[in-house]
Parts: sequence; structure tokens; C-alpha cells
Amino acid sequence: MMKNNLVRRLVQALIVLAGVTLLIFVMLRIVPGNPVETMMGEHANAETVARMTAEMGLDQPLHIQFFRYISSAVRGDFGTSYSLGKPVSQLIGSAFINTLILALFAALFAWIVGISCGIFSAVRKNRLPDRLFMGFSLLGISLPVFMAAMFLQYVFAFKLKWLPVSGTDSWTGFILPAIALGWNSAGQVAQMTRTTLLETLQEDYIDTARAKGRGPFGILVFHALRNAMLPVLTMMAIQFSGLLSGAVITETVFSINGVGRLMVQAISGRDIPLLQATSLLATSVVILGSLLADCLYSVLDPRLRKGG
Amino acid sequence: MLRTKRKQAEQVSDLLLQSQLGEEERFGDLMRRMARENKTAVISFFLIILMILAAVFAPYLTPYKENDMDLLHRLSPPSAEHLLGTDEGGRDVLTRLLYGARVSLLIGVVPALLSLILGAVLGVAAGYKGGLTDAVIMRLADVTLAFPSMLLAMVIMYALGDGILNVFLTLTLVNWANVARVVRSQTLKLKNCEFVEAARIIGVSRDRIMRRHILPNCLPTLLVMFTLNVPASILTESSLSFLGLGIKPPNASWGLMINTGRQYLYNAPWLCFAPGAAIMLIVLAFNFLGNGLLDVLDPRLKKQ
Amino acid sequence: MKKIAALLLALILLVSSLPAFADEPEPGLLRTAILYDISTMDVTETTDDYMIPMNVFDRLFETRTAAGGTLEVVNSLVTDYSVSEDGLTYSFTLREGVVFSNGSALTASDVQFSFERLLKAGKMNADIPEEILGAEAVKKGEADSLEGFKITDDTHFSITLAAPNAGFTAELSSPAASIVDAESMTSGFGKEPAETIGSGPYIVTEWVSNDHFTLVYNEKYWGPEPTVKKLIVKTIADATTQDLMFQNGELDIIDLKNLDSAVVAGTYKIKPADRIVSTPNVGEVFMVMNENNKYLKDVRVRKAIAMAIDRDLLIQGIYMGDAQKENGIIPTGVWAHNDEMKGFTYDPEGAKALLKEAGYAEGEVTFELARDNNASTNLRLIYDSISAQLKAVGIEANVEPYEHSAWLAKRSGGDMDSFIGRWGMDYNDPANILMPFFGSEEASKGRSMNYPDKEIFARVSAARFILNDAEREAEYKALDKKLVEEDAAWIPMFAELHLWCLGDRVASFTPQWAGFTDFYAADVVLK
Amino acid sequence: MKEKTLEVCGLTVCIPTEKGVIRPVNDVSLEVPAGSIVGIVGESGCGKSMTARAVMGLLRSPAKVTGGSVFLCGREITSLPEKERRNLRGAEISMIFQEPMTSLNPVMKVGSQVAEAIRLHTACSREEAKARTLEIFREVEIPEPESRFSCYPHQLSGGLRQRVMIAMAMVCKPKLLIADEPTTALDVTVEAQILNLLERLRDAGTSVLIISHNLGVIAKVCDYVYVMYAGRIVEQAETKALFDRPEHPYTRGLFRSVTSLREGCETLETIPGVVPNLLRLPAGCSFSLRCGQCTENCRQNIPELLETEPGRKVRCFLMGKEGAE
Repeated sequence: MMKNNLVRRLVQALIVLAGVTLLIFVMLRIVPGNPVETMMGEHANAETVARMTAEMGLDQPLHIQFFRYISSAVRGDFGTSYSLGKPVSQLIGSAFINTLILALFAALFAWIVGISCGIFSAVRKNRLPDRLFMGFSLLGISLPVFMAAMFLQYVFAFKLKWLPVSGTDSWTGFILPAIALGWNSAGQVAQMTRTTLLETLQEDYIDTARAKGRGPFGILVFHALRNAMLPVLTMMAIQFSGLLSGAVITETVFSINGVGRLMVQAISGRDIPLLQATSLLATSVVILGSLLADCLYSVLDPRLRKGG
Repeated sequence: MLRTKRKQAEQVSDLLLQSQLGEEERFGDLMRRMARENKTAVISFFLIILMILAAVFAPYLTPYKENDMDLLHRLSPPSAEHLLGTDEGGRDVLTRLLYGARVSLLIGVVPALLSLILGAVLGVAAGYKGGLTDAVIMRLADVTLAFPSMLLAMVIMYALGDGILNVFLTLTLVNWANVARVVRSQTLKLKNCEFVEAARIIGVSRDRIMRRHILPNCLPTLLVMFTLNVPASILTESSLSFLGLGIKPPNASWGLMINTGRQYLYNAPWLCFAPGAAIMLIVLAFNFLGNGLLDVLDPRLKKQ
Repeated sequence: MKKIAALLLALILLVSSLPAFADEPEPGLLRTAILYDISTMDVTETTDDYMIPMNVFDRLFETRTAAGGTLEVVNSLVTDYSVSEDGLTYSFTLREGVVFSNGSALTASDVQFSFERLLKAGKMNADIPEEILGAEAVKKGEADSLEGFKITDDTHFSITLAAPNAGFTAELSSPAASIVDAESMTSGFGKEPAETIGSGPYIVTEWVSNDHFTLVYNEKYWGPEPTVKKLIVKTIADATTQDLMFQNGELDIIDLKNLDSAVVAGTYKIKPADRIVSTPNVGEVFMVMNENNKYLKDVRVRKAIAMAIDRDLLIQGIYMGDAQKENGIIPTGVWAHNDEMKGFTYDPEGAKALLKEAGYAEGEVTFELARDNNASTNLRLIYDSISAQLKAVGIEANVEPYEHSAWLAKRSGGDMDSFIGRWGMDYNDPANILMPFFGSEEASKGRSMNYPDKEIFARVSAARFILNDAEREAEYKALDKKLVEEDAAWIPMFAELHLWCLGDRVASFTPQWAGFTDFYAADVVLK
Repeated sequence: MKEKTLEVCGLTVCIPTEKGVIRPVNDVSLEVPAGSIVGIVGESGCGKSMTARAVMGLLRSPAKVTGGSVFLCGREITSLPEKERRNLRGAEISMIFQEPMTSLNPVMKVGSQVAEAIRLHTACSREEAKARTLEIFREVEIPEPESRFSCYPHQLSGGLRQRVMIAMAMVCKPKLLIADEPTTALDVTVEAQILNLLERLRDAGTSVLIISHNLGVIAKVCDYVYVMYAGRIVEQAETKALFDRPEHPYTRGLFRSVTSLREGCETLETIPGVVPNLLRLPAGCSFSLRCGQCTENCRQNIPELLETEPGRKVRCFLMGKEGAE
């Protein structure tokens, strides 16, 4: 039953992935202009442009280009970046590691802060800390990422000189970007934790637990949290993929060589192979993330595990 | 013969609708209830109105023009003459903020509205017609939702080029899928309601059921989605502009102002803080209003 | 509660111990940043990214800035040379004992190989050795080696030109004429640090795309040992971040060209004023107009535009004085620069009168001022200000931003109405600025100018081959005058001053003008 | 006189609301003698569950006990600190709930949930707790206890779940078990089994307080019954006496509606009107609005709970009159 479900999910994910690939491919090619020309810049002459266009197979019909792209992409070859002149897979490889570390740090921050604030707020519902935390999380949701990033950079790196302004040389360089990136998610996690926890605390089995003599802490930890965390965990799995692919702004502000910045660069350089591969990577991560979230949910919730 | 029969059916369906319209009336009550109980939502509502007015009457509120440069008074700090100081080109920041409100509010409202319409139509169609229509629309929605919104916006902006109309289109294409999903699930629920069943039995046409029965019942949801989509659009646009992919200068949008103001963060912090605060304020206001609406419209939350 | 307090305390302790992150950088290390990552280290692939070629390769000559901002060509790999009477044949003596970083000797054949390589690649900078006899044949693949290149022995060779060119040695000082090692040439050259072998003061050891590259001192370098033993160049795509990093001590030297002059004036010039060093950016900021445009083809309109621009205000207001007015196409410091050119004086009334004379009502003349999104803040402000100044005399010049590559594509298509450009000289010869704009009909179209006078194209081309320096100088000055003052085909504006700020670890730095990237790490002296 | 396991005196629970304070439990006194099953019956919303929760100390904020006292085996427990009360719960006094579906934690194995109760009150190892759990599973007649131990609630039927609940409640051998609508969610055959189980528990020495709106359940197992209406006890009597001769008009109405249903009368007899809003209680007798025999006195004054015969109390002016006559 579960296996079937998983297979169905997988097939669905693959269909979506195929759709995404096609969409990206088409979208990037409706842009007028010959990419070779833009690549050659000021020094393009008609002869070289024609030669390189043919070399890169850009004179072929679109569907042939597409199948060529897919068949080489499956083998891990995403072409050569126009603007950086290196194999795209190599560029993305090093950038993805940075983004991954950044996203991990950000997720860690968002989850720790978000969940603890959420729990604290739910337990102290409608009292000062609750209002404070919830106000703060609303701020987290409303504050644009770049504002948070700039603010953190300005205060903690520039004014207080506690942390580096930029750079991935040491782990300290990831702290500020991670907070900036995770800020938003922390707010969401806090709100969701609070809501689900409050709902869970209304459940009958909480009364049962109290009736058998569990103290408030035990109830929170052993009964309420385990149930309340289910939707939060799912959200977190989705969020993590969002963090991975949404690091564009943070990476720009802190000048981190990640997938997001690579994408911005690809856009300003009209670098189709790079843009194609980065956006494909980002969407794959999201698709994978929601797939994982589904799996996670069914693992954590016994109701969905068997028979359900 | 057939005509009159159909006419009759429509009349009956209207009658059925009237009974549904009780809902509408309750909706007014709900709004009043929200106004009574949720002061933050009311304040937010008036703040939004105030911002709209400020944007509309911008030319009367400031003696300067949006793009008047004064190279000899660049980056001057806030003063009586320039309440929020001047920017890197000697332009009055307050003036640009007011004119920028036009762009930012339009960018909040127009795509939210367009995506709402698109999403609602597709959602109702998918939910009500089912089958192939449903499959195609929902797969499309899945594909759209597989993109992180910022990324999708970037790719579309790349394909379309910058400019305000393209920003509208982009944000619409980014947001429709979510609306469509919600509306579809609502439609599926409504489809099995007695009054729709009844309308179908007496032979009301499919289009009419969709138009007169299902869509109006999705309105409260759509209203909430609208109020929550507006700030999302404003944030996305400001991020796009921050990356230099959104609105074209010299027109000021708040995101663009922050983008250019960034390099003066410590020489002229007002360049960033003024539009930053404006964005936060409007986003918060819409969020509060949206949450207020959600509180009164969502029965599940009402219970709490 | 106690637990929370303890946790907080631990957190505070952790955070307060963090400043230790700024480990004192190792001695001999210089950290700097560039805005965009380079695409290649190979000059056959780029005309922009000279950072690596300048520091990793040597050239036969170098251009150095002398006192007073004039430029002189000095010997580098060449210790001595002579020119034949007819100006066609150059005989060179190479420095003895120069070796590449891999140990192989730098010989005359490496020089020949380097020039032929530029021609055979046929991409960027193929114009550098173009004047050598037989270049055309090599370029087309009809000949394998340059007919005009004669090797006597390892250190002696001669080059014969197809036509005399007084600017030849200057041309050879361009980073584009870098000498590479023929023996170790591989397909990874320019891409892989280990395969990019030069004879210059530094060796590239690491290049992480979009992140940084590392250069270390080349122990086999023939010149004096620099104090900078290791150079880390970070790619920081954002001038503000560079600025913050520098002020935070994460960079040792910062190139201020991407920052708004007002910021520079507001910070760097106030705090440690003596930490700023500068060199004139040999080249100029100018405005050109497309003469295919129905309004812009009228010389009166072009003159009116020129007269409507208040350059003094731009220099004072935007550059805060860090720029110098230019009145001709050939910028100050370049040979044949004409000090007596008057250019255009700011005269809005005169501009209005001219427009009226041309028969245009206020607001009738409209065109697009196309802006590259990669333009620096200063240049963006120049665009906006000029648009405003033109509006004041009744000309609608709308600033239209384009992504860098789209901008280039539009311009090379020849249908860009107008743009404000910035030309940096690659070598000290007027041909370097005149040829790309007025050298031929295609060149002029490629810059979206569509200058119509074919006679001028011929004169510009021919001027390169005038052997007599005085005659040549006079011809260039005449051309400059004709193009600017008579035709208003080019509105000269100003030359920017290129500023650098030195961090605490740097004792001194003498920036040298050298095309686009004026940075020789060997010129930095660390404390 | 028999020892009293539970004695409740004048218990009052208040809930402050925006529109005023409501008293879902108003001056309720009841007692559960050792080794007996006592029932509280009434329509939903009459305060019977609230009474049970107040006794357990499980009231949810903002509801709280504002008056009266609760004695468990002669020991006053409302004034105990929360920690001590907690130790009582599950050990001395435990409770099972109406919905076995939602009353068990869905993400914990049922065995662990029962074992948790053991380990909370006795110092024992995991293994001992498991052994004890299996034992109690057998006692409450859960088939295949070993395999059930590691089942999740959703894998069990309603009856089994309620057995698990009872097992959990009984595992520490409490003196008093409060069963709040223990069979409402179950079908009839299962109901009978559960009731049998409760009876067996009583025979084993545990007193049981059953709360139900189902008169059949009450009649079947209870020794003594309290009838609640709008937060007050309106009648109390031994089961047989009450069912033979209901005295309070409300009780009579309640019984009539059931018998009419059972005997298949053509018109279903119901008590007219609805349960009054606790915020708008009449000045006099709470039942006055729905009572067929209501007098002016009933509207103005609240009747006392008076003993009409030994072991029987009724809160009604009519009874007083009857008695006077």
C-alpha cells in the first residue's frame, strides 16, 4: 500500500520534473537574439558567430536541441557556460556545496529558533512572551530577506565586527547569511508550531495523559509535541528545499558563491546553459523536497504507515 | 419549449441562490464583527487606505518631482527642506517614496487580482469539469509550484525582459497556481452540496452553475487569498528589483530604491530605511488584514 | 529559568569569542577583490579580463605612468631594440636568462608562437600582431608562420611590418601581447591554473569560479622580488560588500572605481585621507549618437546636445572633482593628445537656439539613451543627469537600461540611438581609440554610430602608417578636431581618476595605467 | 455506614466569559460509597462532564473550581498542590473518556501508553511495566495482548480502544474510576461487554462514577443515580427507586422520552424547549421554562434539594407541596 503510494508519488514527481525541464527550456529560448552574439560581445563578427552557432548546435530545430540537451544532461553534461567559459556541471558543483552549507545552517537556525519560540508562545498563550514572539515572527515574515541581510551585515559585521562581512573561508562566514536566510522560515515555523501545538493541546488524548498523572512538561514533550510536530516537520522538509533554492538574495548580499548567485549571474550574462542548469537544479530540489516531506510524514505518522 | 424550460430552471436556480445569499448577508455581519473584535485589522485597513491616498495624491503632497535631480545636494540628510533627505542624485526621498508607492501598490494589487481571476477560473473549471481539464490544469499548477517563486519570477523576467507590465505578468504567472488549487478543492466540496445538486437536477447549465453558484461561494476565500497575495507580490517585486530584475529606473519602486540605496547604507542610511520601512508597513498591514479576514471567515479558526 | 540563563551566558561567551575569526593574515599576503569573475586567463579569449595576464605573463614592453600623467613605453622582456630607416623592421634583443615558471627558457620562438597564436585563434586581440608581414595569411590559415618574424638566435629576432606603424612598441606593451610558453601549451591553457604558464612575477595556483583565485610569487621571476608573496583575489559581485569588507579589514586594497564618488568622498577621503592613491584612467567618458536617427543625423541637433551638457557640474556633483575634463577624442596622456581643443562649452540658450534653427520645437527631438546595467553608479548618475539636462533645453533623451549582453547586442546591431561610453586605452596610441569607432564603416556601425563620412574612415586607417611622427601627430589632431568640433560625431566629456584605497597592511602602491585593469600586484609594497 | 470513596460537597465551577460568569457546575454534592457504581445522568451541557473533570482536577482554563470541596477516601484534594494532585491522578483516581478514538495518542503504541501510566506511579523497569501491561490487557479481556501491545490506536476497533483506556485507567488499581460516557461511541454489543467489565471492576473493589446521558446504561449498572440539570443536581435516588418512581418533572420527562421511543408510540414525547443558556438562567427554578407544572413560585425562587424519603432527594417545589399535603 505504502509502496504503491510511493511509486505513484515518484511517477508524479517525474512528470512534474519533465514539465519543468520543458518549460525552462522553452522559456529561455523565446528570448530574441542569438546567444552566441551576446557571448562574443563587442568583438563578434558574422563569420565567427555563424561558426560557433553551428558548433554549439544552436542552428538546429528546437525539439532536436531539446532532446540533445536532455540526453547529455542525463549523462551529467549541462554544456559550457557562455559567460564563465567553464563546464556548467563544474561551476554548479562548487556553488552547490556552498548553498547546501548555507541552507543547512539556515534551516538549523530556523528550526531551533522557530520551534522553541513556537512552543514557548503556545505554552504561554496570550501572555507577554507569546505576543512578543509572535510579533517578532510576523516581523520575520514581513521583513524582506534583503533588508534582514543588510541589517545583519551592517550591525554584526560592519559595526560590531563580530563576524565577517562576506566569505566562505570559515564557518563563521556562514552565520550571518544563514540567519538572514532562515529568518523568514523561523517566523513561519514559529507560527505553525504555535498553532498546531495549541490545537493539539485541545485534543482528548492530552486529557487522557493528564488523567494518568502526566505533568505539563511530560505532556508537552511526550504527547503534544510528537503530534504537533508532524505538520511542522513536513513544512520543514519543504522549507529546506525552499532555502536551498531561495538563497539568491542572501548569496548576493553576502557575496557567497552559491547556486543563487550563479543564477543571477547567468541572467545578467544571458548565459542560457548556466541558467537552465541552475533553475533545473533548484526545481529538482523542491520536487525532491516535497517528495521527501511526503515520505517523512508517512514514516512519522503511524496512521499513514499501514493500511491507512 | 426547451427555452422556457431552461428559463424556468434558471429562475429556480436563482431562488436557490437567494437562499445561499443568506451567506452574503452573514458576510457583511462577519466584516462588522471583525471590525469590532480585531482592532489591528481595522488599523491596518485604514493604513492601507491612507497609503493608497498618499500614492494617488502624491503630486499634491510634495513640491518636488519624482526625477528632479540636484547634483549639488546629493545624499543630504533629512532636513526641513527634504523631510527624508535626498538620494544619490539629489532627488527628494519622500517624493520618490510617495511616487514609489504608486508602483509598489499597483504591483501588489494588479498581479494579485489577475492571478486571482486566472486561478479562480482555472480552479473552478478543473474542479467542476474534472477529467482531462482537471488533469491538465493541475499538472500545470504542479509544475508552476515546483519552482521556488523567486526563481520562477527570475526566469520569466529573463524571458520577458524588465518593465512594469512584465512584472505584472510575471507575478500573475507565479501566483495563479496556488489560487487555482484552493479554488479547485473548494469547488470539489461545493459540487456535492445540496443546492448545486439541486440546480443540476433541474437542468441549470454547467457554465451557469459555475458562474452563479460555485464562484460566488468561493468569494470569501478569494478575498483572503487576495489580501495575502498582495504583500507576497510586493515582497517578490522588491526582491526582483533588489536584484535589478524588476522595475526599470528611473521610475521608483520601493525595492528599486533599496537596491540603489544599498551602497549608501552607512553614508546615507535613510535611502534604505525609508523604503524598507514602507515595505514592511504595507506588508504587515495586508498580512494583519488578511489574518483578520481569515479569523472571521475560517470556521475552523473561529472555534479557537 | 536557571537553565535559560546558563544557555544565554554560553551564547554570549561564544559570540564574544568570535572576533577571533579574523586571524591575522599571513605575512606577504595581499587580499583584494574584483566585481565579476574573469572568464578566462587567456588573452585570445578576452579583451576585458587582463588581471591574470598582467601579473602572470610578461610582455616585450610595459607602459608606465611617468610624472605628470604622461605615459612612456619601457623595456621589459626586451633589453634593446632598433628600428630600420623605413620603419618597417624592428630588431629586438631579449633579456638573458628569463625562464617560465615551469623552468623552460623564454626564447624568441616563444614570442613568435605567442603572436601567431593570437592570429590562429582568430578570436580576441587578433588585431595586435595584425601589422606584421604575413599576418593575414596566418590568420586565414594559408601560412603556418609569420613571414615577417625572423629568429636569429634564442635572444635575437626581428619583426617586419607590412606597413610602418609608429605605435608598434606601444601596442606590444598591451596585456594582449603577453608572451606564453610554446612548449607547455595545452588545451587547458587559460582555464586550468596548472596549465597556464607564464614568466611574470606570479603563478596562479587556484581558481575557484565565482569565488576567488590565488596567485603566489614565482620564485623564478627575473625581476626584483615583490613584497607581496601571495595574492588572493576574491570575486565580490557587489561594490557595497567590497566596501564593507575593506573597512572590516577583510581586504587589503580596494579598487574604488565601482563606488559612487560621493561615498568615496564621504568615507575614504575623510578617515585616512593619505590612504588613497590614484592614477588617471587613460581613456575617456564620451557620448556618441547614431547618425541614422532622424533627429541625430542633423549636426545642429548633435551640437545642441553637446552644448546642453554641463560637464563642470557633472564633474563636481557626481565625481566630486575626481575627473578631468576632456575636449577631444584622444585623451590626455596619450600621444597626439591636443591640449588646444576647446570642445563644447555649456550653453543651454545656445542649444535651444540651434534646435530652433534646425526647425525643431521643444520636446520634438526624442531619442533613447541606452544604458548598460553593468554601468558603475557614477556612470548611471551621468546618464540620469544628462537626460535631465537635455530635457531642460527641450530634448527628450530617455534613459533605457539594458542587461549588459543585450546592450552589447543592440549596439553591435547598429540601431542604438545613443549611449554614453567609457573607453580605456589598451596601449598608448591614438589608433587604439580612433580605429574602433572611425576605422571603417563596419566599425562605426558596430558602435551604433553610423558615421557617414567614408573619407574620414580612410584617413583614420591611413594615419596609422604615417612614418613621420610630426606629420602623424598633426593628422591625428586634425581628425580629432574635425570629428568633434565640426561634426559633433563624438561628445568628449571627461577622464575619470582611478582611485584605490590602501588598508593597514599596505605601505604603498603605485598604480600604473594598463588598459582596463590597472593592477600590478608587484607594485604593492606591504608593511 | 459504608466507607465513602468519594465525597463532593457544594462543588461549584465558574467560567468567566465576556458576557458574565457562568456556573456549569453549581453547588453539587454527591458521594460514591466504596464498592459501588454511581451514575450521573443528564442532557448534554448539563454540567455532568464538568463535574467529573473538576473532581479529577482536569478543568481547562478558564474554567475553575470556585467553591466546595472534594474528599477522596476522606482526604480533601482540591486544596492540594498541583503536584500532589497529579500523583493522585492515575494512581488513586482515574478517568476514561467518551471517545476512545481521540482519547488515545495516535502516534504512540497503545502498550506504551498503558505502560507510561505504570511507570509514572511506580518505580519499575521497562520490562516490568510491559509485563504488567500485558497482565492488565488480559484482565480487561483484550485478545492477543502481546500483538496488541505494539499496535497503534487506529489499528484497533472502538471496543478494543475503550478496553485499552480502561486498562490504562485501572492499571494502578485506583480507588475510584470516573467513566465519562464510556459507551456512547460504541455499538450495543460492545457496550454490554464494557459495562460488564465495569461491574467486574466494582466487584474487585474499585468504586465507579459513571457519567452518561444514556438511561439504559445507568439503569443497567448503577447502584445510585444523580440527575443533573443546568449545573445542579435535581434529583438523586437509588437506581431502582428512581426508575420506578421518577419524581422531579425533568426526570419524568427524561424517562418519558425514552419509554415512548422504546414502546414505539406514534408521537415521540420530548421535553418541550431546549436546555437553557447558562448565561440566561431564569431567576427561579432552572427547569421552570420547560416544566409543565410550573408555578409563579417556581419562576421566582430556586427550590432546595430536599429529602423526600430516605436515600432520595429532589429539587422541586411541587415535591415540597406534595410532602406538605
